[in-house]
Parts: sequence; C-alpha cells; structure tokens
Amino acid sequence: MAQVPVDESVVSACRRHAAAIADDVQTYVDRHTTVGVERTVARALGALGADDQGAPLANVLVDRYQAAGLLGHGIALPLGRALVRGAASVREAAERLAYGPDIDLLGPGPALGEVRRSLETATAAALAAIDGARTDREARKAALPPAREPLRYVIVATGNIYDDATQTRAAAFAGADIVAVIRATAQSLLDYVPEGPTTEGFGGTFATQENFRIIRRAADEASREYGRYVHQTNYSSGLCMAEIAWMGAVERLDMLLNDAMYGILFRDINMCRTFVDQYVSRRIVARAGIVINTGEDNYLTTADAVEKAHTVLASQFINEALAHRAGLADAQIGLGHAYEIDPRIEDSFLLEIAQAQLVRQVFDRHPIKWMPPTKHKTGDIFQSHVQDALFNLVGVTTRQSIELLGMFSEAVHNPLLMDRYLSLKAANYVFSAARHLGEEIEWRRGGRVEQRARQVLGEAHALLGEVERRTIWDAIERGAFADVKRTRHGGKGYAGVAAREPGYLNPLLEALEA
Amino acid sequence: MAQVPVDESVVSACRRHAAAIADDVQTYVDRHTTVGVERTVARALGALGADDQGAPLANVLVDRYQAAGLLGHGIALPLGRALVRGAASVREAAERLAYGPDIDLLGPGPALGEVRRSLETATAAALAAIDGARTDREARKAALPPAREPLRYVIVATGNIYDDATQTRAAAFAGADIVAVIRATAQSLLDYVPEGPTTEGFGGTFATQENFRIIRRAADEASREYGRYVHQTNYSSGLCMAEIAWMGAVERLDMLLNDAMYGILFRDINMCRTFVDQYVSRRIVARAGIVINTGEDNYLTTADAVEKAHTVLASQFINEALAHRAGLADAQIGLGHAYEIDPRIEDSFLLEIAQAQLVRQVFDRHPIKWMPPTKHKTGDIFQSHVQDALFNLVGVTTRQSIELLGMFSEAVHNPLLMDRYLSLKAANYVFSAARHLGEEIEWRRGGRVEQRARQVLGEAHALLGEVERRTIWDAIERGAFADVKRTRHGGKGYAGVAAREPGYLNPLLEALEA
Amino acid sequence: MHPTEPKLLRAYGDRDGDGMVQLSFTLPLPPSARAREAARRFAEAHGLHEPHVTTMEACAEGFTYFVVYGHSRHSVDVSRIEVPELKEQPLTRDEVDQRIKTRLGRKIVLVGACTGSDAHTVGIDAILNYKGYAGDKGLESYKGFEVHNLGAQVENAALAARALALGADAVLVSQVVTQRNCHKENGAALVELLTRKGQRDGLVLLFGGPRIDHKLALELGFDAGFGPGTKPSDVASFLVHRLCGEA
Amino acid sequence: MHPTEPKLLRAYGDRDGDGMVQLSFTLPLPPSARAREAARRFAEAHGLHEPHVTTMEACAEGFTYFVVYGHSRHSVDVSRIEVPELKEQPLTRDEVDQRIKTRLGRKIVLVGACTGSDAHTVGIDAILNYKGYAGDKGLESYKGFEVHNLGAQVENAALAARALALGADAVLVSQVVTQRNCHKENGAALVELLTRKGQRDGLVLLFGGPRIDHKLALELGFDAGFGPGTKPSDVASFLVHRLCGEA
Ligand code: B12
Ligand code: B12
Ligand SMILES: Cc1ncc(COP(=O)(O)O)c(C=O)c1O
Ligand SMILES: Cc1ncc(COP(=O)(O)O)c(C=O)c1O
Repeated sequence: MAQVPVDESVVSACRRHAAAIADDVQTYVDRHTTVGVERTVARALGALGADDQGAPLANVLVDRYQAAGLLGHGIALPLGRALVRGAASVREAAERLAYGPDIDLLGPGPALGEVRRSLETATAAALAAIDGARTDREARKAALPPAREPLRYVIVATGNIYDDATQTRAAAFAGADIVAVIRATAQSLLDYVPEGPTTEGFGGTFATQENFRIIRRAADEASREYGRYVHQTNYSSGLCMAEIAWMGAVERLDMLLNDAMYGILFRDINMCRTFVDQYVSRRIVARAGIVINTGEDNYLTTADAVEKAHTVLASQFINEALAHRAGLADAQIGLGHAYEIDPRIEDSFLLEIAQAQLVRQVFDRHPIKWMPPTKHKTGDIFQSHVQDALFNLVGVTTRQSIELLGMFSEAVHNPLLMDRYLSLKAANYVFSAARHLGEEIEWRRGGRVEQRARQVLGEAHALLGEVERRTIWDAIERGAFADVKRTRHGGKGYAGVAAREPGYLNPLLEALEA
Repeated sequence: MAQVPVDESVVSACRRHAAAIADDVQTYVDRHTTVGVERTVARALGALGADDQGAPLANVLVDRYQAAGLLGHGIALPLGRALVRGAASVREAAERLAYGPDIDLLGPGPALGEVRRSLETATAAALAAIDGARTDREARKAALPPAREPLRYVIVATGNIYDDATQTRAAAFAGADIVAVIRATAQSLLDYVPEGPTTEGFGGTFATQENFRIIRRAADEASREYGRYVHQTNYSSGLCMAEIAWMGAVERLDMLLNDAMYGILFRDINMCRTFVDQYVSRRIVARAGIVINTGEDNYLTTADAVEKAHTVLASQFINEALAHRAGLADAQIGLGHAYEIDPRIEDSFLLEIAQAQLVRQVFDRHPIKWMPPTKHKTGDIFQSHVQDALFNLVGVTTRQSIELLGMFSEAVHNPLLMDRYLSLKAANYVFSAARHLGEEIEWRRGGRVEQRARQVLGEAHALLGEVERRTIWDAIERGAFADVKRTRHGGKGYAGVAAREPGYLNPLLEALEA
Repeated sequence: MHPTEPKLLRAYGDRDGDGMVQLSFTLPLPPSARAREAARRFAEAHGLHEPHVTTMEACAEGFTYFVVYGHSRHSVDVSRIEVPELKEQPLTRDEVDQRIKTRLGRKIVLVGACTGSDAHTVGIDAILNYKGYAGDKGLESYKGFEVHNLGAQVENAALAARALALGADAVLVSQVVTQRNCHKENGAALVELLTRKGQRDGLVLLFGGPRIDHKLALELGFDAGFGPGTKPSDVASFLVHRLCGEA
Repeated sequence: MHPTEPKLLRAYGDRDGDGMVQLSFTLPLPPSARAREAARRFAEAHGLHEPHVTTMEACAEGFTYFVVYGHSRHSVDVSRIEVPELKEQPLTRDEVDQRIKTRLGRKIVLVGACTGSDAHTVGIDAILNYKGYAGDKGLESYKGFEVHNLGAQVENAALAARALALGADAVLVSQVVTQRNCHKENGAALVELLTRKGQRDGLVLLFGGPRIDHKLALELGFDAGFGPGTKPSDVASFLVHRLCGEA
C-alpha cells in the first residue's frame, strides 16, 4: 500500500483542537436560529407553495416574523398555535399567517404542550418523508451491484433542467456513478428557493424541488437501464442551505455539497448565519442518509496549493467535528480536497500524491471527495486532458472515494456532452490500467512523499492549535482559510439571524436531535 | 528507486546464451559480403555520384561485379588495381569499372601489397571523415549543457525534406532533443540510396545524403538558437543498411535506427543478407560514436505485448551481443522497447512499468529507447493523448534514456506541427511533474510488479536457451520473434550476398575492425 | 426515420441546436491580438458563429496553434444520405462452412495481401490467419476456405499472377498507408490491371484497411470495403453471400 | 508585413498550404455508416476538403462523437485585420510612481470589483492586491495608487456609488462567468449606468477577465480590456499613460 507515515498522536491532537473549535461554534448555534432554518421547518411541516410572484409561502411567512422580531420563538410556534386554533393544516395555518392582515404576535394563547401536540402529525410526516426516501435509496442500492471506487462524479450545467436531464442520462451511459447539477451563479445569494422547473440559468441550473425530481427520474431511469445506481447530487449551500437539505432529503438526493465555511469564504455570506444554517442542514442530511461533500478544494483556487495545503487538512478536521455534532456518521462525511498545485512546479505529482494519501489515511472511514485541477487549466484542451490523466492516476492510486472528473474544457465552459464523455472514457481507462498501483507502491523511507505528508500534517496541527486559541471567528477574520478574510458581522444574510428565545420551538430539529 | 528484483545469475546466463547465438551469426558474417557492404566500401573510398538515370555509381559498379560472380573478392580489389594501373582517383577507377566496356576480371595483376597501399589514402580519408564528424559532435555537445533524460525524441515525416527542415526547427523550439526523419514507405526495399534532396515520399521522406545535410543544418541552427544540442537520427536499416550508416557517420547523425533483425522480420529481407549488413553498418557506427536504436518495440505490434514481452528482452540480449561483436560500446547500444499492452487490460500500467524497469536495470549502462503506444491507438485523439500521458509517466519514472514521444494522431497521420507541439508540451509537463517519482517508489515485495519482472526475465532466459539450441536461423524460421516466420534463403536481397573469397579485400572494414 | 423526410441535424454541445463544435489548427504567424482576430475570422469562415479562441500559443517560430469553440451554422440533412452499407445477415461458423459445402461443393479459394510498399500485415493477418481478431477466428480456421496469405509488400502484378495461378475465387487487398492517397492509387491500379488481364470478372475483390469503407471500395471498383474493427466473420459472411447465392 | 498588402494565410498541418484542421463535434444520431457520411458532409459544409472521420463513437444514446481532419479551403487575409491593441510602453515600478508623483501630484484612486453574481475574485485580486500575479506585484504595492478592492458579487449600482464616494479615477471591473454572454450584458449595463449618472466622463473604465480582450472592451464602452495573463504592471502602465499624459 502506498501508505505515508501518519503520526496518530498528532492526528488525535488535531481532533482535540477541532473538537474545541466545534464546541465553541456549537454554543453559538444552539442559541440561534435563522430565516433559512425557520423556512425549512415551515416547509417540512407543510408550508409549501408560492405566491403568483414566485415568492415561496415559507419566505413570506418567515420574513413577517423576522420583521416583527419574533423569529427567535421558532416559526413552529405560531404555526402550532394556528393549528390549535383550528387551521385545517400547517399549510393553511401558514397561509393565514403569511397573507392574513395580521400575524399572531405570540401573546398569551394555547399551552405549549397543546401546541407541540398539534404539530406532531406534521412532524411525523416530515420525518417519514425523509425516512421513506432513505429506505427507498437503500433498497435500490441493495438491488444493484455496488459501485467501484473512485466513484465517477460528473457535473451537468446547461442552465436548462431538461437539457440537464438529457445530459444526466448521457453521463450514465458513459459510465458516471454520480451526477451533479451545478447551480446558477446567482443562487447562493438568493434568500429563497425558486419554484418549479427552470430553463434559464447562467453557469448552471437553479436548484428547485421540481428540478430535483426531474433529474432523479432521469437518474433512476439510467440506473435501471445500465444496472448501476446513478447517484444524484446538488448543493446544500448558500443562504438556503437548510431548505435545500430538506428538499434533497425528500427527493432522495444521494449526496449534497455541504460545507461549514464555504459560504462564508466564497460567497461572502455571514458567518453567524452560515454556522447556524450548516448545523440544521446537516441534521437533516444525517437522518436522510445523504453523504455530504465538503468544499476545502475551493481553498486551493484562492490560496496557493503548495503553501496552504495544510489549511485544507485543518479545515477537514473542523468540518468533521462540526458534522459529528450534527449527527453525521463518518461514512456520511465526504471530505473535499483537490489537485490544484501549479503544474509548472517540479514534482507536483509527488506533492499531490502525498496530500491525497495523507487525507485518505487520516480520514480512513470517510468517503473522500477528490476534485480535479481547475485553476491551472487553460484553454488548451489537449494539455488539460493530460493534467486530468495524472489526477485520475493519483485518484485511483490513493483510493479516493468520490472523484469529480476533470474536464478538458474546464477553463472554457461548462462541460459539453462530448467533453464529459471523453472525461469518463479517460478516467475509465486510467482507473483500470492502474487499478492496483496503490497496492504495489511503498514510499521510500524519509523520501519526498513521506516528508511532504509529515510536513502538511504538522502544519495543520499548528494551525488548528492557533485557531482554537483565537477561536474560529477570529481566525476567519484573519484569513486563516483560502486567504480570504471575513468579519463576524459582515457579509450577506446576517439580518436573517435571530437569537433563540427561551421556549424556542422547533419540533423538527428536536426530532432530528433526538 | 523503483527497482525490481533482478537475478544477476539469470542475466549472466542470458548473456551467455546470447553470446553463443551471436558467435554463430558472426561465423557466417565473417565469411560473407553483400552488395550493400561493397557499395559502402566503394562510396567510402570515393565512388560517389550517380548517372543521369539516378543510378548511383556504387550500384552500377558493384552490380557488375556481383553479376560477374566476382564480388567475393571485395570491390576494393578492382578499385585498388585500377589505381595501381593509373586511375587518378577511386572515383575515376570506379567510373572506369562501372561504365567502361569491360570490367577487371581480377586475373593476374598487381601484387596485393601494392593494391593495398594504393588504397591507403582513400581509406585514411574515409576514416578521417568519420572521425572528423565525431570530433565535431563531441565539441558541439561539450559546448552545450547536457540534455536531461528521458531525451525527447520526435519524428518528422512530411515527405518533403524542406518541410521536414521547418518541422525540425519547430520541434526544437517546442523542446525536442532528437529529431528523426521517418523514411518513405518504399525505401527499405530499394537496393540503392537515392541521390539529392527529395520532396516526394509516402509515409516519410527518403534518406539521402543531401537530405541528411539539410536536416543537420536545420538542427544545428536550432541548437544554436535554443542552446541545446538537437540530435539528428535516421534509419540504418533495409537493403542499404551499411551505406546509410556510412552517410550518417560522415554527416554527423547522432543516432541511427539499426537492428540486427528488424529487416528480416518486418521488411522480409533475407536473413543472411541482413546479418552481414548489420555487422558492417555497426562497425561504422561504432567508429562514428553514433548511438544505435534497436527495433524490438516493433515486435509488440505484431505479437501480443503481454504474452510476448519476453521476446523483446531476449532479442535485446542478442542485439547487444551482436553489437559488441561489431565494436559498439554499451553507451552506443540503445535498446528499443515499447508501451504496447492493450489498454483495456486491467493493470496494464503495472505490467508496462515492470517491463520498463526490468529493461532499464538489466541494461544499466545502455541508453534505453522507449517507444510509445501505437497499435492500440485509435482515431480518438483525445483518448490517445491520455495513453501517451501514462506512457510518459512510466518513461520518467523508470528513467528511460531516449523517449520517442507518442502522438495523439498516431492512428491518423504522420504528426502535424501542432500534434508534435502538444506532444512535447505534455511530455515536458509529465517529466517535470513526476521528475523524482522513480526515486521515491519501492515496489511491494512479491507484488504484481516484482512478479511480472521476474516472470519476463525467466521467460526470456528460457527462450534464449532454446534459440541457442536451435540456432537463430532456425528460431526465426519458427517465428520466435514478433510472431513472424522467415526462411533462411527467402526474402528480399539474398541474391546480393556473396561468400568471401580467400584474399577478400576490404581495407575499410579492416581498419574498422582493427 | 423515413429516408425522404428531410431531417436536418446540427451539432450538439449541451443544448439542442446550439451547434457547438471544436476546431483546432495552426496558422503561420506569431501570436498577437491580430493573430487572435485572424483565428476568429478563420473560424467564422468555416461557419462558426461567436467563435471563442480558447488558446493561442506559439508552437514554432512564426506559427501559432489555436483551439476555437463556436456555434456552427451548418446542418446536415441525413434523410438525403444514401450510403451503401454491407448488411448481409451475419452467419455462424457452421452456417458458413455448411453453405459452402452444400452450395459450392468445394473450398472457396482466397488470396490476400497487403500491396505496394505497404508493410502492414497486422490487418490482413487478423482477417486471414487462424488467430483472427478480437477473439473472432480468422478465415483460415474455417473448413470452407482455402487461404493464401501472401503477406505484405506484394506488387499488384505479383498478386494478380498468384491469384490466377491459385484459381482464386476472391482476392483480399489490405492498404494501411494512406499518405497522399496512395491507397486509392494502389487500389485503382489493381482493378485496372485485373480488368486489363481479363481476370476481374468472376473474381470477388475485397478492399480493407483503417481508412477504407464500403463506399470508397465501390468507387475504386472493388466489390466491398472493410474498415477498422472488421471481424473475420463479417468477411466470411459476405463471401458466402456473394459466392454461394442468397438464402 | 505592410498592413495593406493582402496576405492570405491558410492553416498549416505539415506542408505549406495544406490547410489541415481538426474538427470535433457531436451529432444527435447513433453511429453507423450513414452517420459517418453525415459527419463527413457536415465537415464539408465547413469547407473541409477530403474530410477524414477518424473517430465515430456513441457518446450517449442517440448521440455520436466525431473527430474529423480535413483540408480547409478557407484562408484569412491578415493584412485586412485592424485590431485595437494596447501598446503602451511598459513602465517600471519606479517610472510609474515617479510619473504619478510628478505629473499628478497625488495618488490615483482605483476602485475594483467583480460584478453581478460573479464570485470569481482571483483575477481582480491578482491585479489589485499586494501579492500580484506570477511574481508581478499588484497595484496595491505601488506608492502611486490608492486601491479599493470591493471583492466579488458587487452590483453595478453599488460599484457606481462607491466609485463616486471614493472619488475614483479609474474603475476596474472583472467578469469571469460568461455563459450566454452575461459578461457582456453586465459590462454594458455598467457603462450605461455610469453614463446615465453622469459619472462616465473623466473616469477610466477598465474591463478584464479570461474572455475579455481590448476589442470587446472598447465595443462595450470601456476604455481598455485585459485578458488572460494580464500582469498588474501592464495595467499600471496603461493607467499612467491615460491619467498622467504621454511622455
Ligand atoms: C503496427 C504498425 C506498424 C508496424 C507494422 C507491422 C506489421 N507487420 O504489420 C511497423 C512498426 C513495422 C510499422 C512501420 C511503418 N509504419 Co506503421 N503503423 C502501425 C500501427 C501502429 C498499427 C497498425 C495496426 O497493426 N493496426 C491493427 C490492425 C488490426 O488494424 P487494421 O490494419 O486497421 O486492420 C483492421 C481493419 O482495417 C480491417 N482490414 C485491414 N486490412 C484489411 C483487408 C481486408 C481484405 C479486409 C476485409 C479487412 C482489412 O480488418 C482489420 C481487423 O479489424 C499504425 C498506427 C495505428 N494505430 O493505426 C501505424 C501506421 C499505419 N504506420 C504508418 C507509417 C507511416 C509507417 C511507416 C512508413 C513509418 C512509421 N511511421 O513507422 C513504417 C513503414 C511501413 C510500411 N512500409 O508500410 C502510418 C500511416 C500513415 C498514413 N495514414 O499514411 C500509421 C498510421 C502511423 C502514423 N501515424 O504514422 N507500422
Ligand atoms: C477559481 C474558480 C472558481 C472559484 C472562485 C474563487 C474565487 N474567490 O475567485 C470557485 C470554486 C468559488 C468557483 C465557483 C464557481 N465557478 Co468558477 N472557476 C474557477 C476557475 C477554476 C479559475 C478562475 C481563476 O481563478 N483563474 C485565475 C485568474 C488569475 O485568472 P483570470 O480570472 O483570467 O484573471 C486574469 C485575467 O483575466 C485578468 N483579469 C481578470 N479580471 C480582471 C479585471 C481587470 C480590471 C483587469 C485589468 C484584468 C483582469 O488578470 C488576471 C491575471 O492575469 C475557472 C476555470 C479556469 N481554469 O479558468 C472556473 C470558472 C470560471 N468557473 C465557472 C463557474 C460556472 C463557476 C460556478 C458558477 C459553478 C462551477 N462550475 O463551479 C461557481 C459559482 C461562482 C460564481 N457565482 O461566480 C466557469 C465559468 C463558465 C463560463 N465561462 O461562464 C469556469 C470557466 C469553470 C467551468 N468550466 O465551469 N470558481
Ligand atoms: C460546499 C460548496 N457549496 C457550493 C459550491 C458552489 O456552488 P454555489 O457557489 O452555487 O453555492 C461549492 C463549489 O463548487 C462548494 O464546494
Ligand atoms: C530498426 C528499425 N529500422 C527501420 C524502421 C522503419 O523504417 P523502414 O521500414 O523504412 O526501414 C524501424 C521502425 O520504425 C526500426 O525499428
């Protein structure tokens, strides 16, 4: 095995630092909620639909409470009270509260116990929807042969969901195990989830519940046709992180891009908001049996992949610790990293393999999500294809679990049908040609690969100690990750955060935390 | 180091078998000459030029003696006698003998000692021409930084020598260390060397002395411009093997494709003819300081690269033994092999690396010539580029000395300017990215790579034993190499072989053998 | 699809009708803003709309290599394409041997070669020799064929002479080297020679190689053409259909 | 080369004038002899002579991927190409600072952003931030510039407002996402907005990104455009030439 030496005591120390960091975050999380979280609750309990302007019911409802400064009680409270007061369903309750002349200002009213009870059916139905999807997935997977790792993950991103469906089937034909529909550039910053099927997006296609269904159907068809489970994935990220987690859970998505800090660093979303949202989204994902993919790969597009390799590892420990606090099993925590070292650097291949192997070993029970070269890709599609070949080789050699396949047109456009086909063809070849390479290699004692792995782990350890000391809030302000600095109260969406009031009601979260 | 276990006792045994095989061949060689050999002597001594039909003087002269059944005396004999009798120069002597009404039937005449003496000046001039070119090469190389291995070898093959010169400069611009002008399809079977610059060839460009000069000039210009010695190579192969060796020697070619058996197996040239020709060509090459490249890579285009890998190794031992008998130093014996395993085979990369490493270690003082995938290339140029990427990786990892770069358009056409550029770009990247990979890897004890290396060496040993037992003549008749069978007296050019007469005169060869 | 109903196809990138294609080429000029514009116009001349030059790199002094993507304006009407296709029912090995035995009552004599200065035997060997191709055994392995594989570098005249001497029912010609269309010349020359010698009639003449297809073979005067990936059994079926009549 | 002397360039494969180009594309039909012919005709429609379909493979159900080589009949007259090129003399760091100091007597105020929903900061950061690009330090590192990098996802309105508030001499806009030409729309909208607000005059407006070039930027109403590989010092030189007058 191409093992690198991993000092387990350093790894344990890293985990201890990460645990302390996560505990600190969790203290904050447990005392706050957000508009996104409450919309998720509303949707889960049944507040579906949108008005004729496309504004979702959940948004109108929650915004009203936020504007009134009452969100800290939990949106479930007015909903439950409305039920007790005779609303026929959560939806009706929500509509009344959203569109009625006045909202329930949560003055004296039904006893909390009664309110809770009134929400039991809806809560049970919500959980059943998640559990049903999970059972369905497990049954389908059990009926098909297991996929061989690295799983071949490709993106589709036409902007038009129907073209995406065509491309999904095409990707499966060519051997894809996982299909991700990339989101439109603007979606992360939208503080609502659009409704219905969509056919116009820049840089990707909107994530909507209907779009999820369309792709799920295409992927299921392909699974049947090719006798291989075709996984579907999307983004539980941005201002609607938790809502999308919910939609993904009930529409049987298999994976979700979900990271504790991506939104902060790359979308300039407020950190308070993000930390709360990520927690709730992960609680849902945990129950749903979905595998998350974290986004540390992105760090290496803004920071240097050689100098800042350790920040990826450090962040993975933090993402892991936070994920554990949200109830995710190790097998659900797909940790992201990437092949982003400048190809002009001598021995870049050795540095990449050291990092990939290190991550593989440190997180040996986790699915590792391995991302291709992107930053140093140019419009020379031929050369780009070669960069991906080396990337594929490292992927199979170091037994990465989920490999997002590089595209030779990376620097040009979202992948065309042909680009994706050729990428899969190349990956299939490399994975097979070097199938057991990892089993055969041993690294020279004290050599470049070993040294690099040791160095990166050491640096990650030091960084984690520092982050623990300063707290993560401060570390992010100072640019510890991705060379990006964000202030605690800056960024988008901070206004959507609310401190939980005593008696905060959230039966969904309670059930998920139980 | 990515070393494989090599049982030195088996290697020694292989060398012993090969020595015996070569001795047997040498016995034959020492008793024969050929029209090609004698034309070489004639040219070297000064019989240059061609008639108005393009028939070279050397051909007309030698054919006359062969037709008269007198070639076994050596063409030097009549030439020398003519000199003694007053011809002003070898050329004049040759013209007289070639175009005069009668030839010298070698009846009683000048004493042999006198004849020998008459040829001394011409012989010395011939040697000086070779030595001058060698000295020139050495001086030029010493003045430039040494090239880093694997040397990047590319082919040009437009059919038109002037376009070839453009492409040579272009290749050097893009990083090539070695430029080979591929020959026209028909040339191997021509029993003469065309004259002058040529602009029409199918599948390649004719090898002529003038063409050699044109490319030499282009390569030298490029050397100056890019501060890197640009090597020139061509083919000392086919029915004019020895003549081309001579031309290459005096025109300062740096390498020559030259194999003891390629012509037999792949051009259906008679084996008696080939063995004699290869010996003389190699004597010249040895003196010239030229590096030969043997052609075992070709075996894997007609035979299966997994099953017949050992035939490559066995043949390399034989080529080495024969080359030693022709005075070549190890550093001049570039042994060829190739990356030709069916890419659909699982672990093909491991099998390739095992073979490449084995050859590298067994012939540790030889330059190894490493050839790219060709047979399993298709018109899918993108996929083809990926196959070459893995090939390049094996090349740098196993420290091959001379790497003929694969072309993504291999299955399509002779490389275009752009194809070659992209091939060099890709190789430059892989060589740099994995520069020290070979130093870092150790192969798992008893693993797939080790086992494969052991197996191939063992099989080569067995084959060599068998070939020694049967003799090489018989082994070739039975298809021991390349899955091709040739009979001892079949094939092209057998009529051009003559047994040496007692007193056979060949001052050039004598000098080279001294 | 009914062959006469017009059916216009456009290239497909990732949306129906986007016409996206990729074009790469070298122009003899050094890289510059002007060169980029030249590449763009060159692409436009091919009918690419909104061409995007994704790469411009010096690939030699005075030469620049470009990769361009663009939306092709062109379409192709597939309903109007009539291509001669070999569509004989594939026969099993037994059917082949059986039909030859019952309908012909003797072996079919085959003479094959790779002609001219072309030294590529692998293709013709794959068809004729016992070993075959991709697991499909060669024609030598059938009881019904008598195979004479003359190898490579066989001159047309020699091939014609041997075919006559051996009483060939079919002659199989392979051409792999195609630079400047030498395969077409070689092929046409053989047809001409056989015709001139009165041997063409009654002879089934097959042409094969990586750049051969049925259409080209017919154009050159052969009876059938076989391209890359041909299996010996494809050839066997064709020969039986030709020489033993249809079912 | 004199710009008016016609100079027709053809693609170069390996011989002068061979016109060889490579074209790849997908057609919505399954592979077959007919599909191969369709690909050939499709290539011919682009002006490729003797197109050679080197690969035909099913890349999805009902879709076939092709690689074609062919001799392009087209040529491009480079003498007729006039491309606006940025050809300011490059200045050294000291020259830049010196000229700003002596000729302007104050710092040049720069406001930069990646606009719209585009979140790609790497490009604009490379130009503005201290660290710079490929060893060339960013504009922040010059004494003569006062740099305000607003980051990414900045709406045009916000950018215009900040530029006004900060008294910007120049506004630097980056656009990386270009799908369906959203960069052009965004860019044009900014120009329009600034013009409408009366801010356009007196402002040097720069546009940059991987698919931007000077020509496009001018077309959209910017003062200059900077594409892939731009170094901060290129931008510094341009700004000094614009804002401090020529030598
Ligand atoms: C193997 C090979 C060689 C071997 C040949 C060994 C041998 N004894 O055959 C060696 C190394 C000797 C060789 C030498 C040369 N080769 Co070469 N070679 C190849 C290579 C790598 C593979 C060809 C092959 O074996 N394919 C496998 C067989 C099974 O496929 P196939 O021939 O297409 O055959 C199938 C079908 O076409 C069909 N078929 C073929 N013939 C027939 C006939 C009939 C009747 C039927 C029914 C069917 C049929 O059935 C077969 C099975 O499906 C190709 C590149 C490539 N990947 O294609 C270059 C290639 C063909 N060679 C080429 C050239 C130029 C040469 C050389 C001139 C120089 C050089 N570049 O090395 C020399 C000289 C040879 C000569 N005078 O002909 C060029 C040709 C360029 C062109 N299009 O004109 C190619 C394309 C490489 C390149 N890009 O330069 N070569
Ligand atoms: C890094 C990156 C990201 C990072 C961005 C991190 C960050 N904070 O910047 C992350 C991972 C977050 C990201 C996300 C996305 N990305 Co992105 N990303 C890239 C990538 C890999 C590299 C871009 C880069 O940093 N290049 C390096 C810099 C230095 O080059 P540059 O931008 O060209 O800048 C130079 C010049 O252009 C110029 N310049 C640039 N701006 C300016 C401005 C001025 C005034 C001047 C003078 C000069 C100048 O100077 C710079 C130095 O020379 C490209 C692919 C590629 N290889 O190009 C895709 C790419 C740009 N992304 C793309 C997309 C679609 C997205 C996403 C929508 C979805 C996805 N596919 O991941 C998301 C959402 C982002 C959004 N809303 O914008 C597409 C865009 C497709 C298109 N043409 O429309 C690309 C091409 C990838 C692809 N094929 O899908 N991405
Ligand atoms: C965790 C995570 N979320 C989201 C994204 C990108 O999507 P968006 O910017 O649309 O949220 C990425 C990057 O691909 C990511 O890694
Ligand atoms: C030793 C040797 N000679 C010659 C050739 C090919 O050239 P030709 O067939 O023209 O002799 C090769 C193959 O490339 C070779 O390996």
